[in-house]
Amino acid sequence: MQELLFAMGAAGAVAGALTLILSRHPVYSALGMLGTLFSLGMLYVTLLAHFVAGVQIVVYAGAIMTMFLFVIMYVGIDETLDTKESLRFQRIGALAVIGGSVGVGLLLATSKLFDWTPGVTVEAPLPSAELLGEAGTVESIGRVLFGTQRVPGNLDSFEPSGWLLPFEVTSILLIVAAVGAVALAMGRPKRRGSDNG
Amino acid sequence: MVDPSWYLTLAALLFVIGMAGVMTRRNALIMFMSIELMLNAVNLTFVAGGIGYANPEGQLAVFFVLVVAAAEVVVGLAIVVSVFRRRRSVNVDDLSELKG
Amino acid sequence: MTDYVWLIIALPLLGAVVLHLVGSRLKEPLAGYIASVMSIGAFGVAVAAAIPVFKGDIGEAEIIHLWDWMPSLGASFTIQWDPLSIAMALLVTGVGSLIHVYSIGYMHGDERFSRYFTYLNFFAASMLILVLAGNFAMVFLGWELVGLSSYLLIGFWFTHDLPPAAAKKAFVLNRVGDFGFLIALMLIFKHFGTFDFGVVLNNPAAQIAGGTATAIGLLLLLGATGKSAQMPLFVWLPDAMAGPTPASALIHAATMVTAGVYMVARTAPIFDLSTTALTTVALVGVVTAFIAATIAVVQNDIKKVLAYSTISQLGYMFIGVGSAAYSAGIFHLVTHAFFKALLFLGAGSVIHSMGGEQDMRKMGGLFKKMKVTGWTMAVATLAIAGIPPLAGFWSKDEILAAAFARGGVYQAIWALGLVTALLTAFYMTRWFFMVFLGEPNWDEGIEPHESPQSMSVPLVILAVLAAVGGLMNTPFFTGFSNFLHPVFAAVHEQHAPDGTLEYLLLAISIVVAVAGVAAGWLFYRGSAEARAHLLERYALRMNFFENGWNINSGYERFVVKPLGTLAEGAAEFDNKVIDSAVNGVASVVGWTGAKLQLVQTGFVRSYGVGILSGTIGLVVWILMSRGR
Amino acid sequence: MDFPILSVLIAAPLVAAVIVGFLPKNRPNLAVPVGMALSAVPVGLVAWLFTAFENIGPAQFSEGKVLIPQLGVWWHLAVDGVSLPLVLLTAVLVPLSIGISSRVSDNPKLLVAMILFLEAGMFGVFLAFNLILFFVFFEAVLIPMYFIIGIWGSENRIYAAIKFFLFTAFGSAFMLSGILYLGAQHLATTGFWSFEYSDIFNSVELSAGAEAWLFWAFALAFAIKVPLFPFHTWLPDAHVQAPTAGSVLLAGVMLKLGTYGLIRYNLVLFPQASVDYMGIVAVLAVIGIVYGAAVAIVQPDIKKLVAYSSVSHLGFIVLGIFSMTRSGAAGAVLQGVNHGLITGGLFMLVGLLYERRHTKKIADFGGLAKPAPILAGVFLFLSFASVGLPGLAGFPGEFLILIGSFGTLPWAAVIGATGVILAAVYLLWAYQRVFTGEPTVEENRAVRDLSAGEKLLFVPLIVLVLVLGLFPRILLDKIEPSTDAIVEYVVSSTSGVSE
Repeated sequence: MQELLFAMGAAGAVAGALTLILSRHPVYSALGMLGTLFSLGMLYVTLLAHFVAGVQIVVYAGAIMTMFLFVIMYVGIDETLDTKESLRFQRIGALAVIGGSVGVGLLLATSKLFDWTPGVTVEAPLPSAELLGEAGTVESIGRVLFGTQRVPGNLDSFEPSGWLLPFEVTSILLIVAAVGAVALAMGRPKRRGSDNG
Repeated sequence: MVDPSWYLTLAALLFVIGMAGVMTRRNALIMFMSIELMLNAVNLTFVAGGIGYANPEGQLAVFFVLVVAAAEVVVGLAIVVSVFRRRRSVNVDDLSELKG
Repeated sequence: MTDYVWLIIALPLLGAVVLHLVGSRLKEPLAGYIASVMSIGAFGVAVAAAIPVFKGDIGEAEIIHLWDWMPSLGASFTIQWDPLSIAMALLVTGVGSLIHVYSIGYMHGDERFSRYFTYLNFFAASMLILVLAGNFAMVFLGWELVGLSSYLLIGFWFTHDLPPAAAKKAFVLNRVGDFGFLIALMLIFKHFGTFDFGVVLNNPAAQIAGGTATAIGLLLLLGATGKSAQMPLFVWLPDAMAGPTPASALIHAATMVTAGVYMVARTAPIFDLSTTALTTVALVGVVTAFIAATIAVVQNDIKKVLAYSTISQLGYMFIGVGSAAYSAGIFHLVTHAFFKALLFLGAGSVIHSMGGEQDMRKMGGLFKKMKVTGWTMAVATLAIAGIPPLAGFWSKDEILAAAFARGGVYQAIWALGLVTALLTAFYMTRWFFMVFLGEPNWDEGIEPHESPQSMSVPLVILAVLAAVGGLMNTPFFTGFSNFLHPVFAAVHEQHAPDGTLEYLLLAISIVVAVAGVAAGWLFYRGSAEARAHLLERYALRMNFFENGWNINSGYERFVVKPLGTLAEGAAEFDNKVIDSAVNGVASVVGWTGAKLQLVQTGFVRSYGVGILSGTIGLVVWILMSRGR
Repeated sequence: MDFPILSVLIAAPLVAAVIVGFLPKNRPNLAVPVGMALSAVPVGLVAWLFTAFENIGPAQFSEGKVLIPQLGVWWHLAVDGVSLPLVLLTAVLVPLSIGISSRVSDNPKLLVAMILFLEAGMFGVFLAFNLILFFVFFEAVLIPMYFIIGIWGSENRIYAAIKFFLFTAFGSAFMLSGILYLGAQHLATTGFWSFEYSDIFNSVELSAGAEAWLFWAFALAFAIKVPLFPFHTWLPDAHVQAPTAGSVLLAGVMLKLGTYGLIRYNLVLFPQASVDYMGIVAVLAVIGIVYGAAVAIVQPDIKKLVAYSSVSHLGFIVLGIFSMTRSGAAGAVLQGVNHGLITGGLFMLVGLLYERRHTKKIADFGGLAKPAPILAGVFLFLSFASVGLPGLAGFPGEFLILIGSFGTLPWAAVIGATGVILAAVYLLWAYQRVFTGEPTVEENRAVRDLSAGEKLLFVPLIVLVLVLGLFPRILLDKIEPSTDAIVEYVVSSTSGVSE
């Protein structure tokens, strides 16, 4: 069952990704991307990361992709670019990079140069589904993120986790990004003499 | 239960596809989406790794990546929009003023 | 007791400063009066301070310390008041005062009248610093300052082309000499650790060997040849005649040019240690004396003849000090100052009355128009020619006698000196004849007249001195030598021979002088045509002499031109090689940058390839290092 | 704590620069007089410092505050006999160079502020007793000078400014690596970082090889600054292009940064290497003397001529430093001051000539002594001072150097002495061509003589040149204890100097 779900998700994700990079029309690309995101959400479910899966669907597939589509529509859906590569060596370089990374991956997969599992041996039994299920819940993530109250209701027993501050700081990043986006995209009055295209 | 290494392999594959997209596509929006794809691939490794090590902090990392991705998309798309306003184009090859 | 002698320097210096600051606002003669008063005042102070020494109240040299200059070198402003400096100070202030007074008349009407007296006073002060100095550093100070004042006075009429060039030439050639002086100073400091006369000149044999003494002596001689216009650096002096004539009289005849002689005499204890250096001094002297005399014979410029004659006479002084007859050399220095200053002032008087004309061929017959000048010049001519009992005879004879007595190579020097004496008598007679006797050859509109009293009075005074000045040191009365004796007590001084030989040499000198005068008289009494005919026959050889043995053009060809080429080459080298190397480095960097900037294509996707391949490279590198 | 006179000395010009910067925009003529008035403050401070200075060897008025304790970087200022004369020179030249800029029409406010900023930097270089602090000041002076040349220079100013900047910065890079190495060595021997001059002097032990490369690293930086042959080609370009004030300060003070560094750092920190290589440096110095003079002779441009004469004179100073003799070192410091005054004055005159005739070609001039006798007189006076006429300032230093170097490097002294002849040739020849004769060109006939204000600028120079010529003791008494101590230390702690 799990294997089947994984196979379906994986196939969907790869297909969407390929659509993304191969289709000439950006809307198809966006749809391909959307497919990949949904597939990934499904894979997260198979990994028992339910909350992440939910966030993936809502934020990525819902918010971010909507924005992409917005912009695609704004700049014009008929905007198709010539597929003929204009930069010399660009394709060769890309191929080399891709080939190189695939090669490195294969090398790593086949050789024992590098031990991937420090701390947990490969032979060790995987954690039980219950434990894992526990790990994927909102509550457990909330614990990791914000800390725990040893005695419920007693604030003195609260033990903050190290993640709290960084997580809150990300809000600043988001605000800055929002302000920046507004500043950038807001139609500026054209300054005389400064517009050189 | 599927072995996490399968997930990792899938993530690597998606990452490479994203790389290919960044390197070969000229449409700024598609490049952006390719980058999102790469970020998602990384997210997958985090989650799969977290499961592999039985550590919920792997999932936690996803949220950070998510925030960064959101910020990046917001600013990046704003840039694309303002560039498009000026040049009527989202072809990144047209934007080579920073040539040495 | 005599610690007020600093006034001797201070008075003319004060005059120079005052005139420099307010001179342009003074009415014409006033500046001259101020300058003259300062000079005469200095003379008065010198006389007052000299009296105790004359009386013999002061035996030792007096050292008056004023202030420290560079204490670590033993260089200070120190005055040494001993017979030698007294003689020089009296000479400089005395003759100087006469020339100051004379100049009031001569420079009448010049628009930079006061500036001239500024320079003249400044020169007097500089020269006094030189002769009164108590250490080598201060001598060098005076040595250079007289060079400066000489520069200023030669180039006084700066709007003409010739004087500035001559001034520069004089200064530069003097500098060549100073180069030697400077190195001598370095050697002195290295071996003595100080510049103080009291240390260096007090038994130098204890500090330096003969070789060092020779080196110091020869280097000092190089300095002296520059300042005293000796071979091979004498070429500046004839050019220096471009300056005002009284300045020539003071600087380029009576005082500054004798500084080299004074220098050798002052450093006698060092020369005493080296026969080589001493003999070289004498040889330089005699060669210069002879060459300059041959040139003087054919000059037609009234001042040029005197200039070459000065060089020649300075040569005599070098023979004197080079023969270790120091007091004889100084004696000739003094008498020469009298008659040569007189000659120059007389020449100035003539030029003044001829409206600036200097070519002797356009003179003649002036005796009738200018009685005072004529008579005084007659005295001066006979004095320099060596006719007894005038001043020049006694001093020149003493030098030649001392050289003869020294024997060896010095007897050859004596012989050549004698020939030079003959030439001297000849060319001075020629000079006198061409200017004062014979037919007038004046240009149209020139009305020769006697000069004003301010000019003629100094002439008369100098004429008296030129006539009787020699009597202070004769074979029969050696007053001057005795006076100087304390200075040269410690060195082996050469004296003229005694007895029969002395009288024989005296007789030879008289015969030579008379013969020279007679030859000149015979030759220039005759008709101009006959002379012209004779001159034509030897025109080629005459040219050689007239051009001063082509020494000037030799310098031009073998020194100035090559140096100029070298300098041009250096400039070219600087531009083409060094600067190009610098710019080359810069352009290599620039080229590299230009090549490297191609990597910056401006295409985001290319950067993407770069970033990603770099990432892969990093991953591989990490794995490799992990795997090891 | 005592009054921090040295910090105040550095701060005063900075404050002055700010004040000048806030002057009203519509009154540009105010900048120069205000700048001059404000630059009188450092003059007063230095005068007080000069009188309070004791004639002893070690540094005085030491004041310190730690800036970066972990790295041993201190704000440490002090003054000794080597730096005091140069501080004095700086304080004197700055008001003059501001005054000479009164005809600058293009943003004089900024120029004056730059000059004051430069002054603070130069004070800092001379007073710093911490290697990092020294380096910071050493580099900081480049910035205002770069702008002074680059903004107010003549046609080719950008080229000259960049050449000047890159050339000097190139040398400094080597010095910086040397400084860092010294700090690290201090860490290695004592266990903590320090760039304090005294710490490095006392506790860093260097191997012979390290000492050699450190010597050259520092020497290269200073040799470029001096400039020593063959690193001198930035100088003529910079001088010719720089405005008058720039030339005055460049020749007057900035070149002395190099010679100062050679004494303070190369000699003291690397004595053995200094002795080992004194011959090589002396050869370069002597080449510089003769070569600079020879090139100066044939320059058609009067400003370039004076610039090359600096190369020649600075050769003397370096020769004096590397003679390893007391008189050589004392003479070198003294000559630094004298050259600054004299050449600064000459550059001021050349600037005035350029203002009047808008040319620097010697051939365009001629006969100027007639319309402008005072200008000619001052030029001649300074020329003779530059030639080294005894009684004027140029002589005592040169004389001490020659006498000193003859003790250890007789050949160098003898060849160097020919520079004395050549100096007379180039300066007097230039004087002859520019000032004497009958003015032939109409413009030359109309050249204005010095105005009252301009005369005033030269009065302090002339007085100082005379005073230092006749009473060099005023400075020598302060210089000699310090230089004697340095030379004695070098000679006693090494082998190979034979006097």
